[in-house]
Amino acid sequence: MMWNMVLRRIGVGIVLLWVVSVLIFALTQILPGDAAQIRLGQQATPESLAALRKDLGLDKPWYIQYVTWIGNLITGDLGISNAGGATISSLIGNRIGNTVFMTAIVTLIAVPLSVVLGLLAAMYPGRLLDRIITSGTLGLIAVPDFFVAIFLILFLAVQLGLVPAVSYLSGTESFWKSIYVLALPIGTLVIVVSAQMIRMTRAGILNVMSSPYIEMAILKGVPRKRIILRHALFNAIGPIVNVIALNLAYLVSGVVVIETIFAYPGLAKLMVDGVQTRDIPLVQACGMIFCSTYVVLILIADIASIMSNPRLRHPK
Amino acid sequence: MTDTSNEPANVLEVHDLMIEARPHGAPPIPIVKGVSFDVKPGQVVALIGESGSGKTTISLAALGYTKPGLHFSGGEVLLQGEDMELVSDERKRQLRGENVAYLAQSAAATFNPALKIGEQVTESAVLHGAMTQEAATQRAEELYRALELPDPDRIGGRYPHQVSGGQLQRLMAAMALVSRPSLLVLDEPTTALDVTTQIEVLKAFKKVIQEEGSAAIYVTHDLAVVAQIADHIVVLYGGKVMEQGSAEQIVTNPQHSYTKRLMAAVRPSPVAGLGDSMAGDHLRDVPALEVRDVTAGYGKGADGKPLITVLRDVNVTIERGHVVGIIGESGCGKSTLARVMAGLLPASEGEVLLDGHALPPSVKERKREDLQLVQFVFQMADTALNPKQRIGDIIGRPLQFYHNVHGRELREEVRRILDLVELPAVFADRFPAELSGGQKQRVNLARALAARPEVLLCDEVTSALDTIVGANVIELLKNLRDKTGVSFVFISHDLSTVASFADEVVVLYAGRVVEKGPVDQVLSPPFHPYTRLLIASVPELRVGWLEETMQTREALAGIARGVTLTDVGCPFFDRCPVAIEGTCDKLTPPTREDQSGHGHYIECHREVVELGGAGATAPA
Amino acid sequence: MSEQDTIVAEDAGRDVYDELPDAPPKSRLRLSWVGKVSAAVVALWIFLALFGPWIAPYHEAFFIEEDAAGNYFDDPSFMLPDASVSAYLGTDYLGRDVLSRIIWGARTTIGISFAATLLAYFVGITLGIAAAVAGRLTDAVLSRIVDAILAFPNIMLGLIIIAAFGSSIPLLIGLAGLVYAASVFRIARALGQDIMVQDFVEAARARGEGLWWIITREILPNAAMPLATDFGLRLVFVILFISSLSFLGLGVQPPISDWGSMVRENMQGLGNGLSGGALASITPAIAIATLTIAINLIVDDISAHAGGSLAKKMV
Amino acid sequence: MTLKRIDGPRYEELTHHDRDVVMTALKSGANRREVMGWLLATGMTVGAAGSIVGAAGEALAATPKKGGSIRFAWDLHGPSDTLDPILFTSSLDYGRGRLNYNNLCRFNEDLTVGPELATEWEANSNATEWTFKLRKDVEFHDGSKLTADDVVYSMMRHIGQESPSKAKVLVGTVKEWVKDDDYTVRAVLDAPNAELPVILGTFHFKIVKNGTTDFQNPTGTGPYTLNEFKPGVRSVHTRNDNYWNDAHEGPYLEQIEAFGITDAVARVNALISGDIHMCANLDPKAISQVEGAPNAEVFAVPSGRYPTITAMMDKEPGNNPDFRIGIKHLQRRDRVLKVIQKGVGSIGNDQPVGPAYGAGWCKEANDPNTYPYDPDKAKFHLDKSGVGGAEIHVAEVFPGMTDICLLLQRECQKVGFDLQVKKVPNDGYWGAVWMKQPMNVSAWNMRPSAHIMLTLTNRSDAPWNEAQWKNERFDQLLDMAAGELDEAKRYEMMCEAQKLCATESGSLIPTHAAYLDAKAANLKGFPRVPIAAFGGMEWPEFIWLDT
Repeated sequence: MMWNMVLRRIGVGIVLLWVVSVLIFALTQILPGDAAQIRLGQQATPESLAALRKDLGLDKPWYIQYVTWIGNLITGDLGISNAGGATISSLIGNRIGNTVFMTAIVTLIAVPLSVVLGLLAAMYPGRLLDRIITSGTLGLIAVPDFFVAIFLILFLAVQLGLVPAVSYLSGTESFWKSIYVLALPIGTLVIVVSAQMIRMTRAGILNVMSSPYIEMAILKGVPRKRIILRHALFNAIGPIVNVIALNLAYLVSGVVVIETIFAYPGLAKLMVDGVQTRDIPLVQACGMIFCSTYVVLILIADIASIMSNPRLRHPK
Repeated sequence: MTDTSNEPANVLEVHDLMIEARPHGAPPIPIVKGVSFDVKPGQVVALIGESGSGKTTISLAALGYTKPGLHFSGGEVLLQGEDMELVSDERKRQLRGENVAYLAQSAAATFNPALKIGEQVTESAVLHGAMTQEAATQRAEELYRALELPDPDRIGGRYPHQVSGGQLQRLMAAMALVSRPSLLVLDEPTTALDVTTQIEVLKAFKKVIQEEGSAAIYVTHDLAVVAQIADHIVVLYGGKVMEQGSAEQIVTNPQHSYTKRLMAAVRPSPVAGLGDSMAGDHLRDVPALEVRDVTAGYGKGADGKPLITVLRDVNVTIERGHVVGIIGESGCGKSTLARVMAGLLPASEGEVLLDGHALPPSVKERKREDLQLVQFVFQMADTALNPKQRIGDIIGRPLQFYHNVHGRELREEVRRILDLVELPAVFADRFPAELSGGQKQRVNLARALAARPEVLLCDEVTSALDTIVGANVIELLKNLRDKTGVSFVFISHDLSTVASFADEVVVLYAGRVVEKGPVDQVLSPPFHPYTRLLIASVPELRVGWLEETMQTREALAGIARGVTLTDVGCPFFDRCPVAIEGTCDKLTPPTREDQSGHGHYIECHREVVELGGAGATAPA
Repeated sequence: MSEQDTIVAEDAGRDVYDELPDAPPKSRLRLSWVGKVSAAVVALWIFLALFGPWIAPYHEAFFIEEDAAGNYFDDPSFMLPDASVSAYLGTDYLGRDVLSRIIWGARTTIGISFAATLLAYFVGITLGIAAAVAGRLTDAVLSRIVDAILAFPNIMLGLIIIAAFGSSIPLLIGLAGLVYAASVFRIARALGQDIMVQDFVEAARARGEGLWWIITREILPNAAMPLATDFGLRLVFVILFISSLSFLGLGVQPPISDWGSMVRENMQGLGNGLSGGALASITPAIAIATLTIAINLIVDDISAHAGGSLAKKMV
Repeated sequence: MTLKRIDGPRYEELTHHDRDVVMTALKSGANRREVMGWLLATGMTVGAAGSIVGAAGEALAATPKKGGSIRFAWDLHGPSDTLDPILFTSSLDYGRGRLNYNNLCRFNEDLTVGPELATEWEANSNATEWTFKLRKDVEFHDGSKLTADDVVYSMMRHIGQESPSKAKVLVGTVKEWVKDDDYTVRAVLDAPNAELPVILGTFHFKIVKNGTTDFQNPTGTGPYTLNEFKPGVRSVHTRNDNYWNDAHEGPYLEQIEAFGITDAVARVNALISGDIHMCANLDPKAISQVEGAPNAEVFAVPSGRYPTITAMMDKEPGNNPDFRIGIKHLQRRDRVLKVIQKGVGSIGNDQPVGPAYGAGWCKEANDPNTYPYDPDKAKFHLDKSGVGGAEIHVAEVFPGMTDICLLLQRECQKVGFDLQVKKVPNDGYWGAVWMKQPMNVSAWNMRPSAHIMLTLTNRSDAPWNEAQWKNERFDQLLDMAAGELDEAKRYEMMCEAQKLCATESGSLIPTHAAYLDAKAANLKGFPRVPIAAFGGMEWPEFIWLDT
């Protein structure tokens, strides 16, 4: 039963990826102007445009372009950038490590932090600690992330000079030095994603907390800590894992603003640049990476919550 | 009224307890208004009353606990001399589970689905340092044995969803007893169970309580159950004690008029001749509704058959103006049968005939006139009434829909119908949430009646109601039958109710009809072994019934195992005391008619004589 | 059996003991003081959104150029608050009155996000309920499309669509509406599925009611409250989404003011310090924060009634 | 001495040439008082002159030192970053090109060209053939010697139908490049072009190694060798110790890292917090922040660069003379300069040539009274024009471009004229909007001469005649000036042309801007060539870090 469900989810995930590929391709087709136009800019002449278009294969019909693209994609060939002539894999290769590193560090900090704070808040609902945590996270959710980022830069980097204002890594830094250099974007992202995860953890736990078995645990004289950690958390794992997955997907694809402000060369900014230069192969590749990340993460979250459900793990 | 006896030896003393609800920003509402009673060591005190009487609230006070939104506002609750309202959190936690333990109504909801049973059972004892994990596990296994749970060595390693409801209820008893509390609080622990299961659980509880020597508070609205288990009874109404005394005295000689009324509402045991049966009367050429060879279930298999079959080869005939009772335990398919009749669940085989013509299986394909003639009354009025619609609209809709009644005429008609179900006309402007359970059930009925049906399908309409309220609804149904002449399909798990209302009875077991016939015939020999078990399991309102019944072989047979629908053989085979090995498990039993000529059929391999009948005819 | 005496209470006679109500009547929704303050804040912003243009000292596009005496300012940008020219919060990077732009911006910010959220609700609920009541194929197709939209990073979708059609207020509304319709779809579908199996819907089906009646009369009224609680949160997300677009220069058209754009365009003021125009960036950020926090607090306040109170009983 | 006055003159804001004059005077032993005297004679205040002499003295005391590494941050970067000179798009590409390669000729601060890889050049009599003598003993970073083959290869990449060169137009008349011997190359032209060396000094005409096709890791002759290049991420350049230029000690720095910080606020903050040393394209709003920081300073080079709003004269409403006059009268040029450009730059008069062109600039053509701010006149003309309203399509092609339009919109509103401002994304702007929408915006960098500037943007047949202004007399004047050798007469002609442009064209040019950048205070030695940011990107071999 459980494995059936898992396999079904994976099947749905694959269908979803196909739908996504169609959507991405369709969206990139509606972009006005083409790479040739953008690349030549103010200096474009009709001849140079035509030459460049032919060069980039932009003169072929859309369905040929789709089939070619999806075929290449399946064989792992991401194509050549329309804008600079570099291979997409090299462009992405330059950045994917950065994105993965940042995502990993932020996750390692934010997830335990959020779960612990969320649990603490749920453990003492309505008390001072809970109020501080809930109002604090609320305040942070409510402010645009770029404001948080600039504020941190001004305060910690410009005023106090504690950490660098740009996240410039040469690639030769030691691990701890890298963390130091990336302190501000890591901090900003931890703040942004934790706020959400804390609230969702708390809400998830409190949701479970209205169950009769929690009341039973209270009546059995089970202490607060154990009620939360043993009785409630186990049953709230599904929604918590889900929100973690969503936030991870956001860290991979949605941090354009942060990458822009800290000049951190990650995938999200690459995608934005791709759109602005009408570098269709690049946009498509980034889109597929982002969407697959989402699909895979949600899949993992789904499977995790299936696994955490004893009803499915141990059928009658 | 105060309890003057105040020996320190009491396990629990409740003095002038007051509890109130404090809604957000509104004046407090008193819920418990000065209640006093004592529980002596080894004594079982029953708190009895209808919903809203405050009985659960009072029982929880023994643990120093109030439901969210409720607060102690006066009096004291002394558990072995310690005031549960005043002790520190630390001490309260210590006392809960160790000195006082709680058993809730629904074990299925109170067991944490994510944790193994063993952990939950031993948790309290181990946490409080009363015993080591090993000792607690061992103690739990002893209790499993004492509670006659199957596979006691390994049941602790299972998850709650892997065991049956009756077993869970007993496991919860083990959970409460594991650290040998001096007081047990049992909150309607058998209400959600089938009668055959209930008797098992009651038996187990009683035995264990006696063996352990602990005192108990037993909360219920069912006097018959109370009579079996309680030493002392406290009758509650509206948060006050109406009467308290020994079980014997309250049952045999109630003093307070409320207690008397409560006693009067208790349904007598199901025996022949209770109802005003109309067998044979009203017979016309064509039955109002007929179910022929219906097989139905859920999910869609590859061959067009359902994945899970719930009903198999069911035949039921509802004559005009008759009340047909359908009885069986939960999961036997009785609600499914009603849904097939209504077209909510299309039968995969067989057909449903209305006035002699076959109806399309699905509600979507049925004509509006056909739908109008067969109305469904759902079990839970709470969920069957749209909480966002006014009563007037709920009742008025069928009138609009089927009969195109509008405006003033509609309002008049709604009033008439409200009157028919004995509700004041002002209710038309209220929302369901503003009504009590019984009132909602009346509205539920009124909606069905508004369609002016020929057949009313009533699915467990009294099961969720308290004794008095349920009795009133049955009275109402009888009136309606007499006034309107509609036919009823009355589905219930409660044989007493059926006995007092139905003309004919159909006994379902595991999706098959095992016995059917006029009510008096079904309730008198010959019996299908299952019917016999059912009848024997209904608690009687007298002290000592439980002990007597447990001696009989019917009850011994009743140990609830999983009810499974088998393709071949008799489904009751594994519980049947008269089963024939090699026959009953292999062959589908024949239908036998007893010689009374009233149309009393029994499906069994045993001859009618063997089942207590005077003689038998071969199946047709 | 029992040695206790029988105790009988005063008996008021048989007829008095009517059926008791099931539970104490539910109290009407009441807000805590935090909720009340929040409601007041939201009300204030809505009031400003509706009547701001008649209240604000200046038009949102007005450049303050002269002092009270009529002399030209050398450089009116990033001025400190100056009551003599009715610039109570100072001026922005171009010398426009910050307070007036915040008041006018309330209209744009709240208007766009409100319209977008409404749109998201309309589309999301329609399709979500349709998926819940319709057959498995419709449900599967709709769900996959919605999943695909959800899989798409919001910003990327915004970037491409705005690049394709140019930024305008209707487009922003449509875009945010589309993005959040996907999430509303999931909620509405789940709610719809829950309600579909309720007995009262079953009753309506048994009666032979059509789909339209079942959706509009049975399902929607019961889904309204949970959807309404979600509405507030969704509104907050839309506001933040639009301000992210503003950050990337894809927000509303100048000189229309919206809070996100104001934070962004005056951000240099932050670097210049409080005396150099930080207010011009901080105040719209505060405006966003007050609105979104207030909405969240109201939602919290409402849902505090719904659950979690058991947690307070832990000892 | 011809000391140019600039608003609030400071030593740093003097042109390189003028600084040299002051510097040379001090070096040659003139005392402070004497130099002060000369400065005061130019009309400068005592305070200003004092500060200049003081700063010059300090500058003199510091001599370039070797060592240190810097980071420079551009505003735009992305996956289209390239090291292929013919595809250079952004100033970041230009900068990287200057680090890695050399040109045949290089710009001086006065926009004349001097020798670089070519030591000398000459044209035939009618300028249809140019011969360049190449510097000997120049080595590429990979150790190979520079020869004529490399130059011919590099130059031929700009020629032909198929060439994707972005500077193709500039050398459209060059038919071919011929190798005469190993150190002599010859350009053969279809038509005369007297300014070919100037063109060859611009950004795209870098010399690459013969046969290079992969520009991921190209070799060059430039002052810094390429270590690492990731488009849209960064590049790292280390000092070329084998650099051919013996005229100075440079290059001085160990290593230069180049990358982009798109966000203007973040870029300034990075400079102030010391994470970067060069911050390109300083937002004028940030001037006060940079000035307040002890470790950073503004680096502004006055130039002829300008933003423009164009009403296309072949379309409604630009074809209506009253509309053009009306809208010109609504320009608050002083406010644009003061509020948007924070005073860095000079007031423009709707024609492309500004004071930075020096002798090429016609003062009379810049008479602020041509179309002064005058709402009444504006209203009169706008009413008379019968034009009901107009719409400007604006992209942020120049810092503050949108704001300039907003100021204009506000003035229009005052006289009751409905001017809509429609902001469109930068990407796609040049292809879809510019020279297509009736009113649009653009921005121009400074060109080597007033003549080139005017020819490029206003000649009737110029492909980039954005206003579609067609005036025979103007074209005639340009042609005449090109052949005129008499300075005075030539000035007369150019002046008339500029006046015509100012009064009749559909372009609104409120100001001429400076190249405004910021840098670490201890980073010194920048030349000030006003054709691009950071002194025309001529800095790589000159700058040094004062420790």
